[in-house]
Amino acid sequence: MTEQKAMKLALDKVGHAWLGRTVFEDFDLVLGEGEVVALAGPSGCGKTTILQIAAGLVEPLRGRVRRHYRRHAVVFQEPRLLPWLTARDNIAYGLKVAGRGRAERGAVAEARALDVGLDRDDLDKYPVELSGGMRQRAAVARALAVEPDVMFFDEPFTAVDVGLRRALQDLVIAAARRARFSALFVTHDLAEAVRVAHRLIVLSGVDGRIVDQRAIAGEPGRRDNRTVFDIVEGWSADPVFAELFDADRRGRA
Amino acid sequence: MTEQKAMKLALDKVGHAWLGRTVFEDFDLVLGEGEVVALAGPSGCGKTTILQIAAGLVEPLRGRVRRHYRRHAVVFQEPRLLPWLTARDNIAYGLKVAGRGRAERGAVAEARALDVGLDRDDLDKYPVELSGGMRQRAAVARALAVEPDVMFFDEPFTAVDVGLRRALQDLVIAAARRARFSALFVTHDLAEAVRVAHRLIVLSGVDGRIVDQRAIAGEPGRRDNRTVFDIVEGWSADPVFAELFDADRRGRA
Amino acid sequence: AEPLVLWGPPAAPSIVLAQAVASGALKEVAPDVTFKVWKTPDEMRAGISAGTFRAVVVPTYVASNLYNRGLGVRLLNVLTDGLLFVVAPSGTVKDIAGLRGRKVAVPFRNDMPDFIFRRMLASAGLAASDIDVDYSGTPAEAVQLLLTGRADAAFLTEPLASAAILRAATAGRTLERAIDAQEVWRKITGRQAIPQAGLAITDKLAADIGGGGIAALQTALEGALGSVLKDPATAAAVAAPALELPAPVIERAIPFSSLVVRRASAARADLAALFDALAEADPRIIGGKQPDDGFFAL
Amino acid sequence: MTVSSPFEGPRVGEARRAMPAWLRAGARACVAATVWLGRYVWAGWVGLAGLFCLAAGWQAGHEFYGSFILPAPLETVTVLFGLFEGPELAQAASETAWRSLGGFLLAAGLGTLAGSVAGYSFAAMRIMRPIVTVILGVPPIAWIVLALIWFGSGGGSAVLTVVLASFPISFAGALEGAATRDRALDAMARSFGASLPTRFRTVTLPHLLSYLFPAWTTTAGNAWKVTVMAELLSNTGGIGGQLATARALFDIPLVTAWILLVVAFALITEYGMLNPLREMTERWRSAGLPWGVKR
Amino acid sequence: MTVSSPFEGPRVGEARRAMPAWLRAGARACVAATVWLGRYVWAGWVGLAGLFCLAAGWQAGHEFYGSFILPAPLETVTVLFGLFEGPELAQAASETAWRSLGGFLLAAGLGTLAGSVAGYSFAAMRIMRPIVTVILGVPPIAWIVLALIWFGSGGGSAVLTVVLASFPISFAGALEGAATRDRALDAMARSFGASLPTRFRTVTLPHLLSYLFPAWTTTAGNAWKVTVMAELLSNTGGIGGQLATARALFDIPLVTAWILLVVAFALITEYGMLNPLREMTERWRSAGLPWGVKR
Ligand SMILES: Nc1ncnc2c1ncn2[C@@H]1O[C@H](COP(=O)(O)OP(=O)(O)OP(=O)(O)O)[C@@H](O)[C@H]1O
Ligand SMILES: Nc1ncnc2c1ncn2[C@@H]1O[C@H](COP(=O)(O)OP(=O)(O)OP(=O)(O)O)[C@@H](O)[C@H]1O
Ligand SMILES: [Mg+2]
Ligand SMILES: [Mg+2]
Repeated sequence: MTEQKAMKLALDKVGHAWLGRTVFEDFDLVLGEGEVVALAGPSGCGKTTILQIAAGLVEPLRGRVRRHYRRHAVVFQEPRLLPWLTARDNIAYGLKVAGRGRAERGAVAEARALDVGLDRDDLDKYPVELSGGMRQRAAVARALAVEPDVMFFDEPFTAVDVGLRRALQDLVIAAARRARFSALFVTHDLAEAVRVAHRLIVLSGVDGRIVDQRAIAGEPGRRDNRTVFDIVEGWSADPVFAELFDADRRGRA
Repeated sequence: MTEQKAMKLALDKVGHAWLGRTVFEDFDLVLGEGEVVALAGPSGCGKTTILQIAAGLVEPLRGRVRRHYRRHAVVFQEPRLLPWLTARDNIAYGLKVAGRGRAERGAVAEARALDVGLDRDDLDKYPVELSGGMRQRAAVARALAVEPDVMFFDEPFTAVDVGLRRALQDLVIAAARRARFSALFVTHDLAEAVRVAHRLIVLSGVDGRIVDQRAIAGEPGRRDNRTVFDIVEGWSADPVFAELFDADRRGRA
Repeated sequence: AEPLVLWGPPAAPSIVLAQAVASGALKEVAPDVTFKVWKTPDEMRAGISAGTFRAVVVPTYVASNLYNRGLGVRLLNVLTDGLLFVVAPSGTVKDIAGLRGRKVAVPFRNDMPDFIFRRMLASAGLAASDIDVDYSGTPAEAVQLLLTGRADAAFLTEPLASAAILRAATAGRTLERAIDAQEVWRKITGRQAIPQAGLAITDKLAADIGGGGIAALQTALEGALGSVLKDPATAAAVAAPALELPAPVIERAIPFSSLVVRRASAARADLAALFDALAEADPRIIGGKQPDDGFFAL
Repeated sequence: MTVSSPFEGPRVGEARRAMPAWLRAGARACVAATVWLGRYVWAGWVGLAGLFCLAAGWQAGHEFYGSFILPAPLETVTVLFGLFEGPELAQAASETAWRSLGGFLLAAGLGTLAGSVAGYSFAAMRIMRPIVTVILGVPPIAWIVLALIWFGSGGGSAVLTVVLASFPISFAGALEGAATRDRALDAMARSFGASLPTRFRTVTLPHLLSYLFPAWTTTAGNAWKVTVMAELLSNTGGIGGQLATARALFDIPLVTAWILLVVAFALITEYGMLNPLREMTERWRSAGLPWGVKR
Repeated sequence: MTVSSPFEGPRVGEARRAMPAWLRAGARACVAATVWLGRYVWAGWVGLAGLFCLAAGWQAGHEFYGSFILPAPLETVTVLFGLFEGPELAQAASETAWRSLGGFLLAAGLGTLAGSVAGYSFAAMRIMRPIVTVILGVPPIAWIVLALIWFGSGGGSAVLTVVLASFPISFAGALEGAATRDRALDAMARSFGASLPTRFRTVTLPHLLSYLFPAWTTTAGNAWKVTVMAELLSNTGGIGGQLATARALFDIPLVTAWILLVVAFALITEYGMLNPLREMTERWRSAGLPWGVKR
């Protein structure tokens, strides 16, 4: 499902260091059309940095990023809502930047808000008045609203409950299939990765190298709970994932 | 395990409304010594509000809160680190407020930082320089550092990877057993609730009522992965949890 | 008796006071007499209200104004018969009519010099629109404009006029006192003098030193005037530190300052003429009406 | 934002349904404006209490020092009302008003602009800050002659004085505000492809406003005072000129009346113009507070 | 924070081991201070460039208007150096310095205090804001006579002028800063049982500083100017008195030299005192920027 599709985004030998401390080096990634790639790895290994480089928000120190798409959207690890706009206006922010009309913005924002489980009442609230999960959902809705070709998700569903989480995962899968958007999906939850992604990349927390890269059997959204659990449980024995499953074996600097 | 122990915290018929919109009413909770109570419920149902009322940060509109302990600590849903302090000073913040000496603060902060998997290098970083998971861990370390009698956790481990999450859950269980602290543990992850808690309270997203309240078989930390999964899978058929597992069945205002 | 401070503005009449203090002739009035300079009307107002200014050189119309307001201030004497001049580059202006079409800096809007200036214009048949009067700024700015040729003339008091002329000389330009306002005044009103400033005393001082003290003060000042006029150079040297002006400027200013020490009652007719002229422009400047007999302390 | 007004019973609702949409919207806006105005004026009472405290102190000072130093408030107000009958007031006030308005707009505009640029660019900041310090530190007598040469005895020199005195305040505020903008939100906006102007407008500006408002309010209050003082010192008419005349006449109640007028103008500028603007743009800040945003 | 200095080879490290601990710490602090100073002065070059642009403009103005309106920079500096030989400079400068320092400290202190209180309490804000507007809006001539009566011809009236002119700036800044504090962080501190003063110190103050610094720098720059102008107007000595004398003599280069001195003082106050303080307390802001915090 990967290589035969048109390439949307490619990272070539990308490396980055924060204030002289190298996070990762020689990172390669190709994102095909309609492909969802999950990026997993222990906390602090550089997932967010890679995602921000891919989205053009951070200049990589080494390497090159190639993009073949019109529009992307990012769901950040924190909601990053504008505190002076209501939830509605926050969701419509991307559309406003794109210069869409007022009426259209309102309609689209409302539709996306319903998709992520916010009700109309909540749309008039300011971010401080929203619960943690509502903020995260508003951020997801804001990204979906612009109908991007490539989506970058940075642990988007951490603050929502199981049921909603599944619903949102299904939403992403459906949207990806319908709008044929590609996505880079950072998550530390392997079950989530297995549920939504075509392919999984696992980073090491020690040196930021790619520990493993594997296609996930089956189609996103077609795997049931038991399957997902079995895949993840199966992996937990795999030495490749040792670092991810066992905090004590992790190298400490 | 609940009623025979000394009462640490009790909420009596507590109710709250934000700007006239009722979130929940008649909420009762008793937290015994050394007891960990998990609070689950769909996003936006009022978990954070209850936790803040219990911690004395929000005045409840109705009802009464009784506290029988010296010190508590809160892990908020967002890290809430002070941006002008390094991770070390942030972790030591509670100790500084308590008036501890400089040397002691440094030593304790470092020990707690190691517990939550931060290395010495990270301690000199400012919050903006930390990854999302690191920030959350620093917030957990800050709360643990003051050695409280009661802990309030608001979805504390959402941003960390599976391995670290288990390690942190074990840390909380061990600390609770060792220091005999009680905890109110808000989470939307039932597996996490099953792993760390003695008792689970499930709130409804429709009217904020307690849908169900049940003791969890076995001892926290003694349940293995398979058991946990089976318990959770078993629950998913239970109508009580329907709201939590199925976003579509949720009442929308 | 208490020590006495004589207050005066940094202007020509104060020279006589400084000389009197330095000569020691005021021993009979008070044991310890000093001279100090006031620079702003606010200082003077505060001093008189607070009772720290008991003998102060002020413009005569100010004394009348304060007297009419019931502040217990009376005029002892007149110290100058006028020290106003139109200063212009040499040979450019001969008389008032010569100001037609020129730009004149008058840094005292709605104050006595301004009223006298307007009166002079009117007497020469000039309307306000015939010349370009620039009221902006303080005397310092007026001189700066004059010296750099941005104004054709300036209406100044001594010793400012002398200072400006001296300053121009060092810059290689020659200014002169083109019009003597006193002379013009004589022609217009027939009065001999513009009794511009005098020494005012408070009732409290008058009560303290008594009639004898007042007379002694007047006598001492008359004596000092004699030595000032006789030897301007020495007087200038004496007054220079207190006035914070260079001695040569003061020396040059003395002959043009019409210094006198006339009892107030002796100058009553001149004062009345001046007050009338001012009141015609704005009666409030003298406090609404001609001061009555009580105004004249001596 | 919907307005829930206390006058809005179910009957009114029905009656409304019969109105055309624009009328309904208009009525709604009217009610909203009335409610807002009522609340604003109501809040003003507390402020008036503070002002009356000041007036009491003034009266006490008058009783101690007498009319020649400090005329009584009542006397002053009487004189002021007397002024309203003559033509000088309207003329002097409008002259001064234009000057201080011009000075304020120039100072606030230039200061905000230059400060924002400096807040975005470190190089600009390093070059501009010392220059602004110099502008701030030079006493007016240094350039008043130049101003008189350039502008003659028109209002130009007063306007220049206001600009030079007030510009640095807005500059410093805007600089600090732009420099402390939230870079995480900026990155978010960038991820949606927002251009620099858009980002400035939507991300930096709302944050900047909290730095600009204190700067603007001080600038506005200052502008009146500085204009009047500049007029007074450079003899260029306006209220300052009237003050100079009144001072030359030692008519202290008149002096005080003019000053009272200046203070009244300063209060009107702040509470009639700047404060409503601030209330409008900073409403979101009261979200999350116990009493919340009045919708 | 550890200091990594370029002079720190392994040999030095060994030599150090022999030193007593306090000496080692001292040496380390010395190196750190030198490095910091070097960097600070280096950054100053850019600022100097800006100042020299101003000086060039000044020279151009001189060439156009001549010495009597605007003396040349060089001439002015020569006169200024001449002044350093006489006794007036030291005396006048120290007089003015004490007044403006006193005025600045009072204004900044009172303003910050009152502003913070108003920022915490809505009632206090509603009462105090109009009063501060009035204080800001009253021209100095209104109370200069009172000040002269209270303080005589000492520096008191100049200090009062500075306080009344500058206090509202700090007040407005502190008010806005305290009102916009992060309430989420405040709740965090409360959850650890932090008292109000502790919360103010650790949560509000670091945020407040970004509002106070622009206010303080404008206040400081202003203080010198206002002191000098007040001295000039109330005839109370200091640099203002010297200026008045120089003006009476039409010694324009001398006037300009004194003004240059005032400006130099303003620059020194800002870059010698306030800026280092700001750099120290606001270092954390450069964390997360591409060049990061210099540790
Ligand atoms: N400060 C506030 N002002 C107004 N409404 C608020 C405020 N805080 C919370 N609410 C509202 O109260 C409800 C409950 O919020 P709460 O934060 O308690 O939810 P939660 O259960 O913690 O959800 P989540 O799992 O998403 O964090 C939400 O509808 C929210 O919009
Ligand atoms: N702006 C920054 N300045 C300095 N160091 C940074 C910065 N951002 C990230 N880092 C460092 O880079 C490393 C990787 O951070 P990153 O945010 O990419 O981790 P992550 O994989 O997203 O972790 P998490 O799962 O916890 O979010 C961390 O050690 C972090 O401290
Ligand atoms: Mg991350
Ligand atoms: Mg919550």
